[in-house]
Amino acid sequence: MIKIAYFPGCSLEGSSKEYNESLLAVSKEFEIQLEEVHDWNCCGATAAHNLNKVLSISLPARTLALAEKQGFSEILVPCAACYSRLLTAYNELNKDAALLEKVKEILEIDFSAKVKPFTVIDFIQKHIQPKLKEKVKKPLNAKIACYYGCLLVRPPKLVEVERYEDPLMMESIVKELGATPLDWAFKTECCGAGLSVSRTSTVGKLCSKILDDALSRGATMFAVACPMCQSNLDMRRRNANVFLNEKADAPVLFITQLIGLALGLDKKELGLQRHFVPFNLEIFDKPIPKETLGKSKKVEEV
Amino acid sequence: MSNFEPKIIAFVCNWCTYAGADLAGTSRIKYAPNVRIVRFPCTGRIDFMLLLKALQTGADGIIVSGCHPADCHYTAGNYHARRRWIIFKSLLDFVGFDTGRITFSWVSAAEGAKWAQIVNETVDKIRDLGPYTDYSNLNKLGVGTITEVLNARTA
Amino acid sequence: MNYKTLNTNKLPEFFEKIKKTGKTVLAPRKKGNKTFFATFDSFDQINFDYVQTALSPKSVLFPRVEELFTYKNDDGTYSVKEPELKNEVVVFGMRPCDGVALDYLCDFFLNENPDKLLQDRKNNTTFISLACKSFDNDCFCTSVGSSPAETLGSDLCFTDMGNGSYYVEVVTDKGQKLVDAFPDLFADTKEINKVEQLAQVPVRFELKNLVPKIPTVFETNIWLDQSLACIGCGACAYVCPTCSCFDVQDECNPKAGTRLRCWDSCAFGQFTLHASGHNPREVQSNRWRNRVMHKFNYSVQNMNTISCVGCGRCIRVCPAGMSIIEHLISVEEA
Amino acid sequence: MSRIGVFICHCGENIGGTVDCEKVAETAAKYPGVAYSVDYKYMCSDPGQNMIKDAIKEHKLTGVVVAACSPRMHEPTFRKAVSEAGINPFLCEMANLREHCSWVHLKDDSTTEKAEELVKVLVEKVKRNQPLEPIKVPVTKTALVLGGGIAGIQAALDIANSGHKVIMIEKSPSIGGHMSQLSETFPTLDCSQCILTPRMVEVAQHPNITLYTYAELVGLDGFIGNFQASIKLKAKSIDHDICNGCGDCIAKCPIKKIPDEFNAGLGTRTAVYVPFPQAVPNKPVIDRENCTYFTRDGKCGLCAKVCTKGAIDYSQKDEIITIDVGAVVVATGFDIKGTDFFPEYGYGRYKDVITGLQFERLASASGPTLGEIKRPSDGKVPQNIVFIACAGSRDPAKGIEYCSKICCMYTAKHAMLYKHKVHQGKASVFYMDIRAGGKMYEEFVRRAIEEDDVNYIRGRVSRIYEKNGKLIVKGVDTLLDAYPVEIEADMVVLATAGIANEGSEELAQSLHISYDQHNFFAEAHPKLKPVETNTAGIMLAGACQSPKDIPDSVSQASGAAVKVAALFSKDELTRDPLIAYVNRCGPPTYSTCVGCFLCVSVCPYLAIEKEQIKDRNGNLIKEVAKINPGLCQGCGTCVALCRSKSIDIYGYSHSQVFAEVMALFNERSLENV
Amino acid sequence: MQELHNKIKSILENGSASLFIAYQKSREGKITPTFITKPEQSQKAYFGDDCKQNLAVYIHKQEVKNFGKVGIFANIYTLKSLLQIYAENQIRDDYLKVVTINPNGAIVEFANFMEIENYVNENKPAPNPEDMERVEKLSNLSREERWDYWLNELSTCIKCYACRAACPMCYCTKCTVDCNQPQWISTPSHSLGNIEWHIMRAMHLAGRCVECNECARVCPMDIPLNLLTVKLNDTANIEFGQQAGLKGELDYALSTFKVDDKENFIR
Repeated sequence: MIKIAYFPGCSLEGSSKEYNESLLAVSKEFEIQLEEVHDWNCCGATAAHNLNKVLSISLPARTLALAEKQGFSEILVPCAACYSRLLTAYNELNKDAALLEKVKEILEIDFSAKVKPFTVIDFIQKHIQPKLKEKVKKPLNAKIACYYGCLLVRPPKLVEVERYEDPLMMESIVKELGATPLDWAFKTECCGAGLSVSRTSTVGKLCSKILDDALSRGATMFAVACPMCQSNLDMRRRNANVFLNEKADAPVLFITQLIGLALGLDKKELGLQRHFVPFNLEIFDKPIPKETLGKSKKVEEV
Repeated sequence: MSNFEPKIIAFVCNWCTYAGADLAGTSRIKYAPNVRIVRFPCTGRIDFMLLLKALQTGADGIIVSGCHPADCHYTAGNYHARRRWIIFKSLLDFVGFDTGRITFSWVSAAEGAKWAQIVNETVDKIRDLGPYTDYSNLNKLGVGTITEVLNARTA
Repeated sequence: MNYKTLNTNKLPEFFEKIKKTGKTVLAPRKKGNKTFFATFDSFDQINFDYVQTALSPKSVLFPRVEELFTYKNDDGTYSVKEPELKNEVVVFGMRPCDGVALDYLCDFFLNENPDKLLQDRKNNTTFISLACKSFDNDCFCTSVGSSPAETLGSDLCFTDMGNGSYYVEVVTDKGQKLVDAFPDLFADTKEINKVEQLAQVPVRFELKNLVPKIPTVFETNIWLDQSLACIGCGACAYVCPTCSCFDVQDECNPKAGTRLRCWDSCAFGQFTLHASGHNPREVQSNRWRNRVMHKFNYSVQNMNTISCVGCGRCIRVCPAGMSIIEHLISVEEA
Repeated sequence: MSRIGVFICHCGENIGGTVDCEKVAETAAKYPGVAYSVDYKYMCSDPGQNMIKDAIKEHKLTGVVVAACSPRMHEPTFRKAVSEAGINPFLCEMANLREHCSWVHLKDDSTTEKAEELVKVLVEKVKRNQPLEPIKVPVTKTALVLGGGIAGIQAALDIANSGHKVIMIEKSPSIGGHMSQLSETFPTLDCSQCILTPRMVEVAQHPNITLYTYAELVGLDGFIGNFQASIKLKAKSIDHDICNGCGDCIAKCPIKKIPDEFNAGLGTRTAVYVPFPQAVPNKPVIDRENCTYFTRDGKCGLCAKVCTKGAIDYSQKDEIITIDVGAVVVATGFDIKGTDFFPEYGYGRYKDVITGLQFERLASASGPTLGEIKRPSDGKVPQNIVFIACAGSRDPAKGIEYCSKICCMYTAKHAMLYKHKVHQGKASVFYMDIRAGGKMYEEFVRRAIEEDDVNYIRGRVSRIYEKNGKLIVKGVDTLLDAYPVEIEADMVVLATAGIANEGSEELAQSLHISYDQHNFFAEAHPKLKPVETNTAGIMLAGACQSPKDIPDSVSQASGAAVKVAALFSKDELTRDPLIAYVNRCGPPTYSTCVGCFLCVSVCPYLAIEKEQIKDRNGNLIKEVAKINPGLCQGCGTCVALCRSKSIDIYGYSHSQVFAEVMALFNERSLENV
Repeated sequence: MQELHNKIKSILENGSASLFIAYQKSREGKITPTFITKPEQSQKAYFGDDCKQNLAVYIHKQEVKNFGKVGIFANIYTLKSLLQIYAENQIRDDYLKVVTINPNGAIVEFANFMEIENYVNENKPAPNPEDMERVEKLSNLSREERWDYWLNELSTCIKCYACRAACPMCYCTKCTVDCNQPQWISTPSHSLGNIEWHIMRAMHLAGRCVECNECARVCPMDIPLNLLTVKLNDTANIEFGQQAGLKGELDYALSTFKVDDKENFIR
C-alpha cells in the first residue's frame, strides 16, 4: 500500500463529489491510500492573490506546512485551482527566503516548504498508468475530447508541462483505456471558470465554442481533470446549448471516472449519477464516427 | 577645523573618467582644487591595497571612478572592479573604516559636469567629516613598547 | 644576597607606590585562556593563576618592533634623530626560567657590541620573578639546567611561602634599590629553603648526554622526521624568551623615514634566503635543524651556554603540536 | 640615481594665468631626483621642444616630466621629442596641469600647490619608468573568411581586390547563403539570385581567393597577424578536379526524398546533389548521411556507374588542413526559428503554417512551385493569406527580447509578392509596430498597404487552429479598441525570429571571441568598434552579429574588409608595449607565479595561458601563467587580481603606481615621523 | 579505528601512496599530525571529533611533495580545502589518495576529485553558528565601536604568520607581504602593518576560504581572524552566490562577474 498525502479542497467535497469518489475508488484498485492532510484549509482561490500577496501565499502554505509536519514530501491536489495556488506558494516560498520566514511567522509553523503539489494527471502518470493496460477490463469504445482548461497547464513556467498549448497527457491515458483521443483545437481554451455563478451566459458562450469544436470533429464524450471544467461543461450545458444550433448531449467525465469504467467499477461508485448531462453506458455501444472535420455548427458571432 | 582643506586622491581609468575630467577642463567647469588624479589604464587595474596606501599617506578622502558598466574600453575590467569593490567595501565596513570617505563612481568621457560634481560633493563631505587620522598614524602604535598594545587588548 | 619578606596583602600597596614614582608596572593579566604582561588599573585585574605567560618578558627589552632612528630630508639637508628611552618599568610575575632567558638575551645583545637601546631598556627595567608553584607537561626547565628556584636574571625573586608572605630574594642592585625605596613594606629575613614551596618539575632528558650527541646526528633523517609537521610559521620563535633574530625595515618617503627593528624567525621560508634566490637552508627540516642546533650547539660554541630555558612556550603555541621535549628525547635515543 | 627633467608649460595664459608656473618649477627643482627644472611659455612649440632636447643632452636626463596639457593631447608630441634627443620615448610622462588644474580651478595658492603635487607624482612615476620598445608582430597577409553568404562574399572580394590573399570556407556545398534562397529583395523587388550569382562566380574565379566549400573551422590558435586555422574539409565523395558537373549522377540517384535544405524543407533532393542550379561550385557532393552506399554498406553505387568521368570516389576521407592567416572575418550568418517553436500556432503541425523563408522559396521562380504561391498541404492557391510579424521576436516570454530587424520589411515584401501573384487574394498582416527605418523602406511598406491593398492589423495572434480545411487565426486588433479578430485563412506565414546558428557558441569559443546571451557574436564596442571583436584581428560581418538585412550585411562586410586591409598594409604590426607580463626569475623559483590560474578567467582577451617550466631533461618543474603579448590589451585586471604580485604591467607597474600614491600628501606622515 | 588502520596499511602496501598523513593522539591526549611511511605504523592513526587541524596544508610542503604519491586522512574541512586547491591547479588527481570517515563512521576512499566534490556537497558543513553570531554582533555595532574592536584585536598581532602558514589556501611561492619592491605591506607589527596584513589576507581569501577556522585556532594571540574571512565569504555568497570548497572546477567570485551584479554605492 502506497500512502500519498491528499488535499481535496472545497470542490471535491461539494459540487465535484464524484471526482473525489472516483479518485478514491480508482486509487483503491491500485492499492494506493490517499491520506487527507489533517486540518487542511481553503487554498485561497480565486480571489486572494488579487488582494494580498502574503495572504494568498499563507493560505495554501499552511496546507503545505501541515503536510510537511505530517511527514509527507509531496501532495496530491486534484482541483486545478487549488493546485495552482499551492504550486504558486511552493515556488514563491522556495525562491524567497524572506517570504518563507514571514509566512512561518504568520502560520506559527516552522517548515521548509519542501512539499511539492502534483495533479491527478501527474498522479495517474506516475502511479496508475504503468499498470493500467493490464487492469483494463472493459475497453472504452468512445472518441474522447480531452479538455484541460487553463490552470492545469498554465502558467507554463510554473507547471512545467511540456506541450502546454497542446498537451497530450490525458490523450495517452484514454488511449490505454481503449478509447480514441480526439485531435482538436480547444483543449486549453477558457471555460469561463470563475464566472460560473455570476455570469452564466458568458460561461455558456465560452463553453459552446469548446463543445462545438469537439463535437464537430466527432467527439462522443469529454474527459476532464478539473472541477471547474467539469461543472461548466456539464452543469452549464443548458446555457451553452443556447448558442448551439444542435443541442449537445455528450457527457463530461472526470478522467478518474473513465478509468473506473474501464476497470469495470460500478457507475455509482464513480458518482456518475451526479452529472447534469446524463451518462449512459450505452454510449459505448454506438459506433464512433470516423476522423472527420465535420461541418461547423453555427456559432453565434461574438 | 574651520580652515581644514581635505586632501582627496582620485583613482581613475584612462578611457572614461580621465577623459571626463579632461572634458570638465575643456568645458572650464570649476571645481574644488583638493583632488589629485592618478591615472590607471582601467578600474580593473586598481589594486585595493592602493586605497589603503592612500589613506596611510594622508588622504582624507578617495574617489575611485571608471567607465560605466558596459562601456569599459577593455569590455570587462570595470565589472571585475565592481566585484572587487563590493567585497572590499564589505571588509572595510566590517573592520570599521569610515567608508563614507571613499566615493565610487562611474564617470564617462562625456560626463565632465558629473566629474566636477563628484569632486565637489566629495570635498564638501570630507570637509564636514574632518581629517582622517584613524589610520595614517597607526604606524606609531605598537612601536617600541608592549604596554599600550596589551593595554588596548585587555581593556 | 639580601633576603626580605613582603606580606602578600601589601602587594597592591607595593604596586601603587611604584606607580606613584612614575614607573610603569607590568603584571600578568588574563585574556581568554592566555595570560599576558600588561599594565593594569586595579590590582584585581592581575592574574595569579597561570603556569606561564603566552609571551615572554623578552618584549620589554627587545620589543617586536622598535625604532632605531628617524631621519628627515629638508630639501637636501638630512638630519637623524635617535630615540631617547626614559620610561622606567617594573615587570612583575615572570617565571624564574624567563630570568635565565633575559640573562642570555642581555649577554647576546650587550657583550661585544653593546646595543644601546637594549642597554637603556635594561637599565630602566626591574624584573621581579614569581617562583613557580605549578607546572604542566610542557615545562622542562629542570632538563636544561634550571629550576623554579633559579634567580639568575631576575632583579628580585618572589616566592609565595603559603603563609601570607612572599619570600623575597634581592638578586641585583637594581632589585635592592626598589626594595630600599619602600622600607616600610619589606622586612628583613634570613635565607630560607624555599624548595618545598616550589613546583617539582620532572627531568625529561639528560642535557649532558644530549649536547655532545646533537652534532653527531646533523646529517641524519631525524630532522625531517621531526619537522614534517612544521608548517613554517614564526610562532615558536616569537614566544621564545631567548630568540633574538631580527629584521631591519626602513619606512620612508622622499621627505623622511624611520628605521625599525622587528622580530624575525628562523622558521620562515625566507630565512637566510639569498638575493640570488638560493637558500642554503632550502627546506623546513634544514631550518628546524638550525633552530635546534642553535639552541643546543651553536650557542654553546659561541656563548658557552645553551639557549633554551625550558619554559615550554614553543610547545604550547605550535599549531602542529610539535614538542621540543619529544624531539630532544628522540635525539638522545638516536 | 635618477636625473629627471621637469618642464612646466604656461600654455600662454591657459596654465600660466592660473598657476604660478615659476614657483612650480622652483619647487620641483628641489625635489629628490630632479636634475633640471624650467618653465616656458609654450612647451609644445619648436623652441619649447628644443629646450627639452637640449636639456636632456646637457643635464644627462634619465627621464622627463612635461607638465602641460592632457597627455591625451600631446603625449605623442613630447615622447617623439624625447626620443629625438636620444632617450627612450617611454621615459617621458606628462602632468596634466591644464585640463585637470588650471582650467578647472581659480587662481589661488591651492591651485599652484596642486600643480606642484601633480608634478611630484609624475616625477615619482617617471623615476620608475622603464625604456620600452613597441611590440612588433609580423603579419601573415592572408585573411580567413568564415562563411560564404553575402557578407562573406563581400568581405572576401573587398580584401582580395585590395591585393591580399583570402581563404574562404563554407560549410555547405555551395556559397550563396540565405540570400541565394530569397525570391525578390526589398525595397526594389529585384531578383535576389540575379544580383548575387555574379558575385559568387567572382569569388570562385578570383585569383586571390581560395574557396573551400563543404568545410568547417575546427580550431584557431595564435593572435592578430599570426593565427593558425585548422579547417576540416569534409569528404565530398566526388573528385571535383575530374567532375564536369554534367549531373548524370543526380538524375540517376535513387534516394530522392531527402528534405531539401535549400528549399527550406518544401521540396526534396537526391543524396548526390547540387544544392541549387546556380551553385558555386556547380559540382555535386554525396550526402553520406542519406546515401545508401554509406548507410547500407556499399549498396547501390549507381552514380559511380553512370559517371563517365569516373569522378565518384567513395573512399574520400575528411581532411584537416592548417593554414596560417593574419586576420579572420567571421560571416557565418544566422538561422530562423522554425514553426515548431510556437505552441500557440500548432507546434509546427499545420502544413500551411510556414516560415518567411519557406515563403521566399514558394515565391521564387527557382523554388519548388516555380514561383507560384501554392500551399504545401494540397497545392491549392491560397485565397486568404495571413502574415504574422514578430513571431517570437520582441517577446521576452519566449526568450527573444530583441527585434529581428528584417521581418517588417520582408513581410511587406511577401504580402506584396502574394498580391502581385494572386490578384484577387486577400492578404492580412498582424504586426506590433512597423519598423521601416532605411532608405526607401517606409515608402515600400506604404506601397504594400496603399497600392497593393494589404490589410495591416495592429495586434497579435493568440492562436491558430485548423478547422474544415481552414486555418482559424484568432487575434486582436488593438487599433480597433482591442477587438478580437478571427480570420479563416488558407495559409499563414510566420516571420519567425532570426536567431544565432546552432553551434555558434562553440564556434565563438574556438575563435576566443565573446558572444551575447543569444549567442550572437559580440562586437568590441557597440558604437565605435562594431565590426571588430574583442580579440584583435578577428572581425565580424553580417547576421552572425545580429539579424541584418542585405545592405547592412554588405556595409559591415566592407567595413570588416577595410579593417583587414589596414592590418595587412604593413609588414609588421606595431602595438603599444603597455601590456602585462608574468615575472620570471632564476632557479629554484623560476617565477613567483604559483600557477593558481585565477587570472585566466579574469582576462577579457583570453591572453593568459599555462606554461610549463621544465628542466633540461624535460621534467616538469612547475606550471605558471604566461601572457600572450599578441593578445594582451593592457587593462591590468590580472595585475590587480594576482595575489602574489607575480603579474606586472608596463607603464602602470606596481612600483610606478605605488610610488605615485605614496608621493602624495606625505606631509602628514612626516609629522608623525 | 581498526578499519582506518587497515585502509592506511593497504594504501601504503599497494603503493598508491608512499606517505600517509593522518592524526595521532599522544599519551597526554594531544592531537598532532602524523606522517606514516611504513604499513606497520598504521595503527598510529587516530580519528575523532577533536581532530581539528586542517591537514591539507601539508600538500603544499616541498618535503611532502618529495614523497611522490601521498595519502591523506581528511576531515570535512580538509576535503573542502583539497577541493578548492584542486580547482586552483595545486594538486594532481593521480598524486593524492584521500580517505575520510563519513558521518556513519564508515571509511570512504575517494577515487578522484569528482567523488570528493559529490561527497562534500552531500556533507556540506553548516556555517558555524557561533561565528555567524559574532559577525552579526560586530556588524550591529557602530562603525567606531567596530573600529575600536578590530584595532584592539589586530594591534596585538605579532606577525608570526601562523594564520598564513596554517591556511591551505595560502600557498603562494612569495606572499605579497614578502614583496618589497614596492613594499605593499608594512612588515613591522605596528598597528598599521598589522591591519594592512589582515585586510590583505582577508581579501585574498574572500570567496576562497573554506571556513576551517585554522587561522583563529593557531593564533598565539587569540585574534578571531576567521571572522574576517567568514564575513567576506558571506558577502561573496550573498552578492554573487559563490561558495568556496564545493567545486572541483574553478568558481572564484573575483575572477568572474555578471553584467547585472548589484551594488548600491557606486554613483
